[in-house]
Amino acid sequence: MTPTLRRRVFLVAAVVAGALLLWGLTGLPDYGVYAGPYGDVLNRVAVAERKAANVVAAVTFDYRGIDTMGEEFILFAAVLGVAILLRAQRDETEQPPDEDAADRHAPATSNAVRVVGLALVGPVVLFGLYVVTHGHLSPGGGFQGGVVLATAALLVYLSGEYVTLRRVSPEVIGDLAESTGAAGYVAVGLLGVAAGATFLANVLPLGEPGALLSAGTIPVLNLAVGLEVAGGFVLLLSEFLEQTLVIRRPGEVT
Amino acid sequence: MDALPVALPLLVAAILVGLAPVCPRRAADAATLATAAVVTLLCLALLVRSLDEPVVYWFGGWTPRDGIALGVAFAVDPVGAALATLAGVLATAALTFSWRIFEAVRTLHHGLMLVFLAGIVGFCLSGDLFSMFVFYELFSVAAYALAGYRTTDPGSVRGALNFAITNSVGAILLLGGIALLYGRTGALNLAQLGQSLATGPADRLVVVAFLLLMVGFFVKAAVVPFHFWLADAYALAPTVVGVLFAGVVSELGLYAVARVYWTVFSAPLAETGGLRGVMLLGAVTTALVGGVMCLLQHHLARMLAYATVSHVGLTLAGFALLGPAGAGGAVLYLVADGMIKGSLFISVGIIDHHLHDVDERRLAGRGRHLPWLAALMVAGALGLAGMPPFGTFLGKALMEEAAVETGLPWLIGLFVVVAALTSAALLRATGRVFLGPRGGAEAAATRSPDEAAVRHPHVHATQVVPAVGLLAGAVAVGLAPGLADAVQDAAGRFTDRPAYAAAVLRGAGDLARAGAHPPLHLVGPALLAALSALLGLGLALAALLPERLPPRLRGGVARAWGPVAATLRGLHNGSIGDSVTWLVVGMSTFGGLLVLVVR
Amino acid sequence: MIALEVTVFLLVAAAGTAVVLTRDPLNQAIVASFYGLVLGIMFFVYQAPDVALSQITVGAVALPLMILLALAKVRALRGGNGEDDDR
Amino acid sequence: MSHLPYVVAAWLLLVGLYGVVTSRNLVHAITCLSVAQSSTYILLLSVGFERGGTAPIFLDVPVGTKAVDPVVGALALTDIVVGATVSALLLALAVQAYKHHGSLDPERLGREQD
Repeated sequence: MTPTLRRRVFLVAAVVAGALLLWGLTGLPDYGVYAGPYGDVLNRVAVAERKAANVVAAVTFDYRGIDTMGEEFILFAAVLGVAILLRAQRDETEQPPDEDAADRHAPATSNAVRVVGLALVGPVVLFGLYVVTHGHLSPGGGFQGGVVLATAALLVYLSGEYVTLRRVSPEVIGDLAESTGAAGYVAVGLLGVAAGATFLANVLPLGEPGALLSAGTIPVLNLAVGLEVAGGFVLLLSEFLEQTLVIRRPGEVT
Repeated sequence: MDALPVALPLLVAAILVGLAPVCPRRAADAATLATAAVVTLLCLALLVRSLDEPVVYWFGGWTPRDGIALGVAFAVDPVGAALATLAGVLATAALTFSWRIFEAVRTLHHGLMLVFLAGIVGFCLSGDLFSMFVFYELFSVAAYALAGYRTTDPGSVRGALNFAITNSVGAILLLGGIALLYGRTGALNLAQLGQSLATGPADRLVVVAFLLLMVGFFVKAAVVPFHFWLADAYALAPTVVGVLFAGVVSELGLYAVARVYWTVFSAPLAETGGLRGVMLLGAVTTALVGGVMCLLQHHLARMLAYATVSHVGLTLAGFALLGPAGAGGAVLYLVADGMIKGSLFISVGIIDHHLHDVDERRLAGRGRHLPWLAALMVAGALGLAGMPPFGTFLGKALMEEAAVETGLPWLIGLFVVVAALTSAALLRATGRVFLGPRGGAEAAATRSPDEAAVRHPHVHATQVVPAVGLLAGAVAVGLAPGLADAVQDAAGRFTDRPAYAAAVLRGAGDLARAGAHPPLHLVGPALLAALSALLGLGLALAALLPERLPPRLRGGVARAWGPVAATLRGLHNGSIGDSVTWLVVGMSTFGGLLVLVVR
Repeated sequence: MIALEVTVFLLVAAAGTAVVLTRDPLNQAIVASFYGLVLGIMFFVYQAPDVALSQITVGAVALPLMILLALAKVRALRGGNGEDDDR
Repeated sequence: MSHLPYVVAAWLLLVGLYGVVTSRNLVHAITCLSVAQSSTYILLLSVGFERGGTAPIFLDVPVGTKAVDPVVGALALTDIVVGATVSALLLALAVQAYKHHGSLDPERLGREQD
């Protein structure tokens, strides 16, 4: 189809599809009225049963923990895919980047930016850790905290310490953190089996709601997810960054 | 331990990737292959256990309270377990095939393959609609990456992009359907959803939710016109991946259509006789478009990709009869067909590996020294045609009987024609490559001049064994004693919504055991299969030796065939925008028809 | 429905439309970041702070960042190839 | 008016798809796809919303307080992760496509006919 024809065909079909959608959507209960039993039951029983103040966390990591395992491996697969695509490309085209080349290509950064950036790293890391470890008590958890932690690594880059980051090799660290976190999730699941219950059964002591050490496996799973997500996003960002930096020629502005 | 077929491959994948820098390649290969084999056995064990009653496994021990599912369950019946086993078998075969030649392989690919397999298995076993979505995305994301990683081939990247974008749109619609159902019922468990909807009529919300879910699965199954992404993605993927793509991924879409229809929608939509017609319309279109496109291909893997589309249409026709007999035949057909296509994909992989090409025209006559490979391809083509003793024969016989019982005997004609089309394409290609004269002037020009000097790599036993093994598996499915009865029993339970709901929500295993099934009439279907194969052979010969045809006939065929071929080729242009546009067109058409028939 | 909710819904619809209509990918990444933020606010209105936090970290920060990096990568490639492209 | 969020969700889905279909730049198309994806977050959270309910976090409020559905929150969390990771993978594919074809225009990803 030519672009014009395609646009016309799409618009006609979209009008019909939109009408169908709206027709079906008006069959829903009015906005603001929650009909179903699922959420109500969980809101009633979850805190007592799981000692997790945050019921969303209890659903995510306990009642429907298998979904979250799947979700973590979706991230895992996507990061692997990005790594394979972009690393293969690098092998095809470029000479292996050596330390000198990386030094030369790193962007020049003013001292002020560098200081501000580095000064932010500490608080951002702390905030990320807080979000990861308090997922069962307050909004947040492994995923949100993991992304925050990954941005801390980015701050190190923005402050011009990319060379430092390279020495630590984000790929190796990222791969390791990501796979450890992912394997950790499955391992916690198997813990339930080892204890004679089912996969992903919450077999650790539950404690009291509101305490940092409560809700059994939920904070442990949050840690695993935090590790995986932080590693995964560091990898994602560094794979794209790596590409840009190694290829960029001196003097070019990105 | 029923979570193990999913948990084990994921755990091994994570460990392999973590150890990638220090793990020797052979160890990674061995661990991956062993894991795939163990998953296959675990799924097989589940299949055997589920023959008596469904295996229901509640993660975290959250059994339902008062009919309300708090957690997520694997609800395993023979149909789901059979598909999971098929995926395991194909993965094992594909990894065996790649043992010697996949030199570019890295541990990361192994990780992706295992995640892919785990996603498929989870999708087949899950009894929860949202978990099905998660596993659907899990194997899809792995598949997008696997489809595009062969970075030396530009087409593979384009194919992967189209695959990923179109299928993501499908996933969005699927999730929209889930949200609609959740808003109405407050449930995600299939059995509970079915219970909840059974009390009401098929109102607008039910119809639109059904539409969204079906379109989401039709995209994966590659039902026309949701199929435009498929050929590039399947044909240009590496063999080890293509075996699974062609063998089981489209089948998963069909499985989900059937599973969700029978567990969730069969009660409110039961009164709508028109639904059968609408589904059959899609099935017939898919079967014919796929068959004709298959015949138009010269790229061998692309030919198999369109054979997949065409047979998706056939299988959908079996499900679209909306009865247990048709569903049983469809499931049997789907498993046998998946193994045959997997075997053919491996054969094409061997050709690619050995002769460095997969274009039928350029390959003409270059396979003369490989008669055993020709035999494998011919056997595969006959399997696609539904010849006994392949399992496809038995599956088709069941579907044909169901079609007659449903009062739609003309469907038999469709089966004959489609089987003839796809087998004709394969027989033509086999004849040209393995028996034909070495290519004419045009082919010689495109071939490298020093081709004679190129050393053909050795064909390893590890490449041949899986191709033979898969064909043997397809035969075993056709010959296993008592299998037809077992399939009909399983299909009876697969289509029995109240029994499924009772087993999942109340753990009640009191299944009405189906009585003895009347013996199948096999002579008629065998004659029809022979007719298909003969038609296919005739078409193949006509394509190979056009000069033997009477000139008038040749001219007539060219005049009639040319415009059809040109139009179809033009539509299948690999454009991402077109693919998504057709998706929306298909959705509004299917939706409009649904609105008309559901009254 | 209270005025705040209606305002947020309409803002989300407008911002999402703006993302699509911004044809230049570089500008689009900025608009998308704003859209991610607005969505995050909408999820706070929905009393879903977990989701809002996710949406803001991913939709307003991580995803636009990846888009920018991908574009930078393409630009670097273009410099390397000496080819031009009509964006 | 009582269905406004549903209308917004449907609108965003179709607008996002319109962007994908008409896009002349793969990166643009991928961002449009993420807009279409975001319609599902809105739809999920809308159907679980309860007027007057608090967030389902019972730290400062006692159990039994009217709260919104926690399940849709968990589903939307998963959905967001899925959307972001698919976008990342697509961006990597787009970069790869540029490398092969020297263009991000989906219309110019040449195709060999057979």
